[in-house]
Amino acid sequence: MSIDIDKCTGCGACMVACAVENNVPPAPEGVNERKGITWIRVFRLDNGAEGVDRKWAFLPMLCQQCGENTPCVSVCPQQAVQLDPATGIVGQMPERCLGCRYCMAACPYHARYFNWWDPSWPAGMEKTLNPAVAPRMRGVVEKCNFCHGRWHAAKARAAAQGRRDLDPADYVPACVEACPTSAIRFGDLNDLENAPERGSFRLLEKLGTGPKIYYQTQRDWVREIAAAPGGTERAHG
Amino acid sequence: MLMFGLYSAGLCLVKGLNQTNMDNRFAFGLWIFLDLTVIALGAGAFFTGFLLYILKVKELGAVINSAVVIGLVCYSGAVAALLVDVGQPLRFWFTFWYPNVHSMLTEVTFCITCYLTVLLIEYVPIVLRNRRLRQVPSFLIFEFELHKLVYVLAGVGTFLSFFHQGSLGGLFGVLRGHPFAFREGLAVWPSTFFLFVLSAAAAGPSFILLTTWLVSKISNRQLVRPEVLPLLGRISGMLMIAYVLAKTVDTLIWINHTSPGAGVPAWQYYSWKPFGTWILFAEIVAFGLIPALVLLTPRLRLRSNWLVSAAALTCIGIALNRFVMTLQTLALPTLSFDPFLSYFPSWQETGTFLGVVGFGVLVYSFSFRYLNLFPQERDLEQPEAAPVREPALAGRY
Amino acid sequence: MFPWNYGFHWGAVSIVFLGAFYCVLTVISTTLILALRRTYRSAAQGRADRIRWRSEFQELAARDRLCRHMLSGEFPYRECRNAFDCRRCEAHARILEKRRPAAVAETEEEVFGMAFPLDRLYHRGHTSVLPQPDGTALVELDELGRRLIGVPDQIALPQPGTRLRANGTGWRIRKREADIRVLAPVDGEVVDVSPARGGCLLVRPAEAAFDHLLTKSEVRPWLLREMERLQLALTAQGAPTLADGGVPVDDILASYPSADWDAVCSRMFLQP
Amino acid sequence: MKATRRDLFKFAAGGATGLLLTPAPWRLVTDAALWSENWPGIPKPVRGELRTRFTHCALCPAGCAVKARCVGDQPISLIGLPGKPLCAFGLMGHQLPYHAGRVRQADADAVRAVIAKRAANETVAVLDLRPGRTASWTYRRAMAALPRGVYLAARSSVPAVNLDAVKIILSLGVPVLDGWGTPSNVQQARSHFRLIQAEPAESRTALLADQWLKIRPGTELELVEALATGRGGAGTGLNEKVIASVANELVQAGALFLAAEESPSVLELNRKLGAVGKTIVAQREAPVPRSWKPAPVTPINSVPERSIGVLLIDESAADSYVPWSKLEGKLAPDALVVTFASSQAGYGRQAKHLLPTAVYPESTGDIPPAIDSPLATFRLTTPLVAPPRGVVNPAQFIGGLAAIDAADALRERAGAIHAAGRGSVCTYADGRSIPVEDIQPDQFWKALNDGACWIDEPGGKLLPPVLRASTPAVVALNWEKRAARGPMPPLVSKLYQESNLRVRI
Amino acid sequence: MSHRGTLFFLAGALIALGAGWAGFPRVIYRSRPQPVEFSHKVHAEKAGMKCEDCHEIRADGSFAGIPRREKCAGCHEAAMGTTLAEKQFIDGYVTPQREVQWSVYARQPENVYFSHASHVKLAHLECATCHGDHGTSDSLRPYQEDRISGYSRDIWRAMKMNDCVACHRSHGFEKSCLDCHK
Repeated sequence: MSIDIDKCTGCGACMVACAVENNVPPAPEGVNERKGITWIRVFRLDNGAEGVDRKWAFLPMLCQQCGENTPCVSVCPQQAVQLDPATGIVGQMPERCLGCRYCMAACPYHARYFNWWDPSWPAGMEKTLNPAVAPRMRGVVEKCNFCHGRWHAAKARAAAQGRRDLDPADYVPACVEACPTSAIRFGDLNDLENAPERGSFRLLEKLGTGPKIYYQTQRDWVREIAAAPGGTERAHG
Repeated sequence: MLMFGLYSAGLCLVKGLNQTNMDNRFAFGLWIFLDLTVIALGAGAFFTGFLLYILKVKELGAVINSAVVIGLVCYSGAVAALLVDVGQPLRFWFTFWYPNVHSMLTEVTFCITCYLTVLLIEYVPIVLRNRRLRQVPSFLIFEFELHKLVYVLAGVGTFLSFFHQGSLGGLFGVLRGHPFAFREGLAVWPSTFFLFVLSAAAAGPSFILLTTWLVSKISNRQLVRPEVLPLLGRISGMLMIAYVLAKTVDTLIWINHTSPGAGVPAWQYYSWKPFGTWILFAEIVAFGLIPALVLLTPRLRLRSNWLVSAAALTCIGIALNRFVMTLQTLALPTLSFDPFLSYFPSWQETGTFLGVVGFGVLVYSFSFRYLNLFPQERDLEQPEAAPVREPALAGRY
Repeated sequence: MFPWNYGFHWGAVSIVFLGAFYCVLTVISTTLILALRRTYRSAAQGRADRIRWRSEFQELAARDRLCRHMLSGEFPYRECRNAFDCRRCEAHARILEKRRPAAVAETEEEVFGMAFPLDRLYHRGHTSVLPQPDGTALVELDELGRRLIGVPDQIALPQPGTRLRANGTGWRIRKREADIRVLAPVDGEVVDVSPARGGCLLVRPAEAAFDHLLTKSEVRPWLLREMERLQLALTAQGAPTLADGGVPVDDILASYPSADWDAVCSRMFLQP
Repeated sequence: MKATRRDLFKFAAGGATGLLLTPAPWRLVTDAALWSENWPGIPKPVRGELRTRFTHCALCPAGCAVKARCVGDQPISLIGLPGKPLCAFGLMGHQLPYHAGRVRQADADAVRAVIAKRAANETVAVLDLRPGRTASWTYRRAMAALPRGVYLAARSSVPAVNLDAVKIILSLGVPVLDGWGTPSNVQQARSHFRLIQAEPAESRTALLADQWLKIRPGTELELVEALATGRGGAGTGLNEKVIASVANELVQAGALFLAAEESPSVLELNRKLGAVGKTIVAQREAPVPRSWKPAPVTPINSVPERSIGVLLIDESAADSYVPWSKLEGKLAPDALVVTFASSQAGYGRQAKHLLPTAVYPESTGDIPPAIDSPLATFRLTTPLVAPPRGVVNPAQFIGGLAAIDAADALRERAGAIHAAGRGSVCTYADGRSIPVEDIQPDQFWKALNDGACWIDEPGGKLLPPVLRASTPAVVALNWEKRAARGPMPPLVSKLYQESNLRVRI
Repeated sequence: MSHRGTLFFLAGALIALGAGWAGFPRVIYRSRPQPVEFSHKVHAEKAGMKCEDCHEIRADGSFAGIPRREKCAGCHEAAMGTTLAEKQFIDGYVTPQREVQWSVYARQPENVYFSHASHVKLAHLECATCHGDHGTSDSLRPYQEDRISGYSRDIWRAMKMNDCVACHRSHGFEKSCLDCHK
């Protein structure tokens, strides 16, 4: 997946589409951004300037599906997290999760979220849940899995037509589909045409976690901030 | 206190962890920090056992019972807190059934569970020594026989403790995502593994020293021979100095090599108030070197107030280290644009912890009341009465 | 955890890890089982009494474990290593050889106005043994013991025919909250019993070796010692020191209603 | 033989051992864990056949095409068409009916009776918050039929903006990038127009704009004057150079110029810059049946004070609001205010009666052409979910007051469009576009209902709008405005509560 | 004495065993009969239908599961046979247009994803491989539900996770949890 920060207007469509697709419940009373569940979250960067020179950029942040010594996989005490060798997706098994939150401590991107509350929907709204994704229970960790429900559906559709393998068109995550500016693009990194174009960078590359999300920007200040390591910038997101 | 603790714990279990002030960034909060500390302090049990039964340091026989009880208290408390801390306590057995052997946490879980069992077994003879229970012959014999085998348990305990104390350190050493905590090390174990073992071993005796001193102050009885406490102090001191040295070396390596390697210059961590470099200083010098030196200076060691305060400093130092490892690690931002967060435990968290402490105190004081924690105590009652002289004319009438 | 569990991989790490885990488990469980088996065995062999005495002897305060020969001044300081069973103590044997027979055979020792006739032997648990001409021996509380207890509330005497073991339980006496096990001074078989004078037994000793009991000249120093201990025990109870001159009245207990008698008696009858 | 305590122990021990050899304890442990999987209260999503249905989003005048993924008849997610994405709200639209604050019950008949009684000899006014719909026509017809009926539109007729022609936009606080117009169009056009945002506050449009003129609050018009005349403008807090350069730019590129509120001077400047007729063009409406006799659109200002006896407010689809203060003066002392809304959020606070209406996607209706479509369009929003019992259809209710049956109004109008024979209908299911004359009226009607849009043919030159003394207000519903009004889909919490992407209202 | 001990021990053990093996299942499982007396056998043999005639796989690859009323009504608008069961079915459901509340033996937990399409169309598995002789059974046995976990007791023979895994392993299809979990 690659994300063009310059195209992102921070409209939040991806966050909403994600929540709708993956049956993430709306916030209970008293939730703040520190306890909320947003598999994809748009962070706001600004160039720190004051007045009319002030500029914003928006950086959608989701699970980076780290490919090399994935932090969360090795720490989970009960194999609730694993890196799918076939798809390269880091999978989280809520029904196996103990809720020790060690993986959250391990994740440098804070892309994992804990169900602090019992999941609850306003009366009647549970009718709108997506049957392709199981709602999580309280006390477990969850995270983006590139809309695995859609992956399943695509597989099933292909199978119904007797195909084993998928076309790129068969399967895109909800956020990609929803992005109005098509800032988020999605494809198999192994295909040549999806090779990350030059000038694109990954977050916290130096940690050696091999994230699979590539970011692009033409603006230097954005690149400086986004590529920089921890805590060099004042925060806005 | 216990009631309040139970109530808060109940809240957390029934309503879920939203009762706490932990959040997605502060996945670990007060509980984990205190678990780490408590377990480090409880290390006295294994280390004293090790010295007494394996290295045959007889003098420690005076405190071993107390040490075991402390260990038991600390560990059971820690486990209790953990059960509240996890989101799905009903699934605790998953860790055993489907262990991920690469995770430090698995190691911790396994070891702590085993070690708790060991402690319980070690606790049994102490209980059975109670005069009433001893009237039952089978208990008596069992205690006797078990006590003959206790060195085996001590050995196992040492083994287990070594590993779980270490793994507790490893927990944070392996966090590649947090350059602040990440360390390289030997084989699968990051350096924090060994640091934790050392520090725990160092803190344990100090804590026993403290408790013994405290108990004898409270009950104002003399519980152990005067030379025992300084001995503990000395042991603690030696380990402490070793720890401080190791820690210093490790820190230097980390500042100059590991952390930059992860793309973060080390000064950055300390640019966030209130966690300035003072915390590093405090950890290594104020609460590390100084008490160590005090404990190693015979003259000071023999003065009880120096001894005790040094021991206290040591314990605080270890606590501080655990604090840095858990909370500061999580507080520091990793992404450039995420904020430095601070966290303050909610009353439910505090309550639960207080409950655990209350439970600990309760168990300990019961043991102290009904069991013979300090075998030397009997010998140490000084006869105030002058030796009886036979009256000259005794028996004339 | 087991190879057949889902998600188990035969990796080196898992083998080492789980291997270690199972070793630990086995060690712990074997230890337990061992302890239990031994317990069962010893219980079957009825070694309870001996074990009890052993462990209790260890529990005694150091100064209650002093060797008789220290009392009688042969050693400056010496703790008994044989649980007051001098029969297999070579030091004792040696000393006996050295010791010249007592010059004058007093017939009666009187300490603090308590009569300790020397025709009999004394056990440190405050029992006396009077060998009878017919080879049996009369076992009863000594004067101090009697005065300590005074009039017992209740006495549990063994059935005739019971085998006694030296330092094992002779008989039990209840007095107020105190439940006293009077230690048997000798090995042997109970022939006859009577509740008189705090209980006394007629015992046919296993062998006529009474070396382990105190005799003649040892009695006085021992008693002085005992008085000291009594004093100590009482002061530990916050009771005033013994009545003037320290002459113990009959039924000492009655004169110290406040004292925790259980503690005192257990102290004096060597049961920590 | 009597059992001693010892025996009991043995018995218990035996029991324990035996129990361990049965499935019972293990089953229980496992079940406990499984139970935590479907904890009570965790809903089970309904399974069923997946279907795709099309409709139009009625949440704002953009009226984007919506592709709904449904399980059985229940929509589980909404998405735009390829290249025509939805905004965050559109994506959540299917959750609106479940908003907690929704009003569901009211005694419509009683209200009807009361109104009918007063309508005989008092002025009845309808305030339409989204003019240009078929429903609006119904209101006008009804008002025409009533003895003293007045039709008030929340805004005077909107011109269309021809975004393709736009080279530069100077916006006076209009959230151009934040909810204005049709998202997809704006996004496409964004590549070829330059945006200058004149706004006192740090809005996201301001911060995403190419240039931001941070003017003092309330000095928009002064800025306009300055730009028009080239003099003054000191009050805006900008220095002359900036103003001059901007004015210069505007003159260079014959530009579209937007204003936040109606004002003659803005219109004047637009005229001067040649925007009118080129980028600001007349809004065209789809044909209506000749038989419809509408009442005129009365500007609110021209309504005499304290004259309205019965005020009916259609809030069921609200674009632009009229400040209550403005309305209050027009009401007679004992005026009866009835609002048709789904929640108390809007005029419900002031109204005497609130008649619950269906909300998107339960409602049926059409959506007036978007501000950025110079061509006339006709698009239906058809219910994806059946509306709950007890909701009132404002058009039919108000029509009913004047004995006008508005139930088939949409169909009649579709007929009229078909009769006119212009334009083509493009169906979303297959993405085909067929000229109207090639299909039968009922096919046309069916197509419209199954998700299709009628677009007038781009015939002729774009006419300059017939404008009164002012450039009309720009219809812009940015997030904050919207949140301040009607109910929001619950999941909005993701945007402002569980992250700080948006400021909380 | 020790004999007595053992005696008691054994007694305890036996009772516990009895309770655990015989009593416990009765307690833990709630059993309820299916709403309609249905015979796969009859449909398969008399009517000569195949599984997929009723349980079809939709175009999008999803599985229709147990047919809904109108599908049954397609044949059973009026009684075809003389059986009481059919009559009850028609009177009770077809005529009043009520849906039948079947309890599905094979209903997997919510977090399980299973695609009939890929197993049937790609892997060419027989229905019987997983569903056993359900397709030829003459009557529907009562549905047993676990009181605590709320799951069906016997998801036939080969539909526990371990069974799936075993098969997947043997065919080298075992990649990650997410393959079968959602």
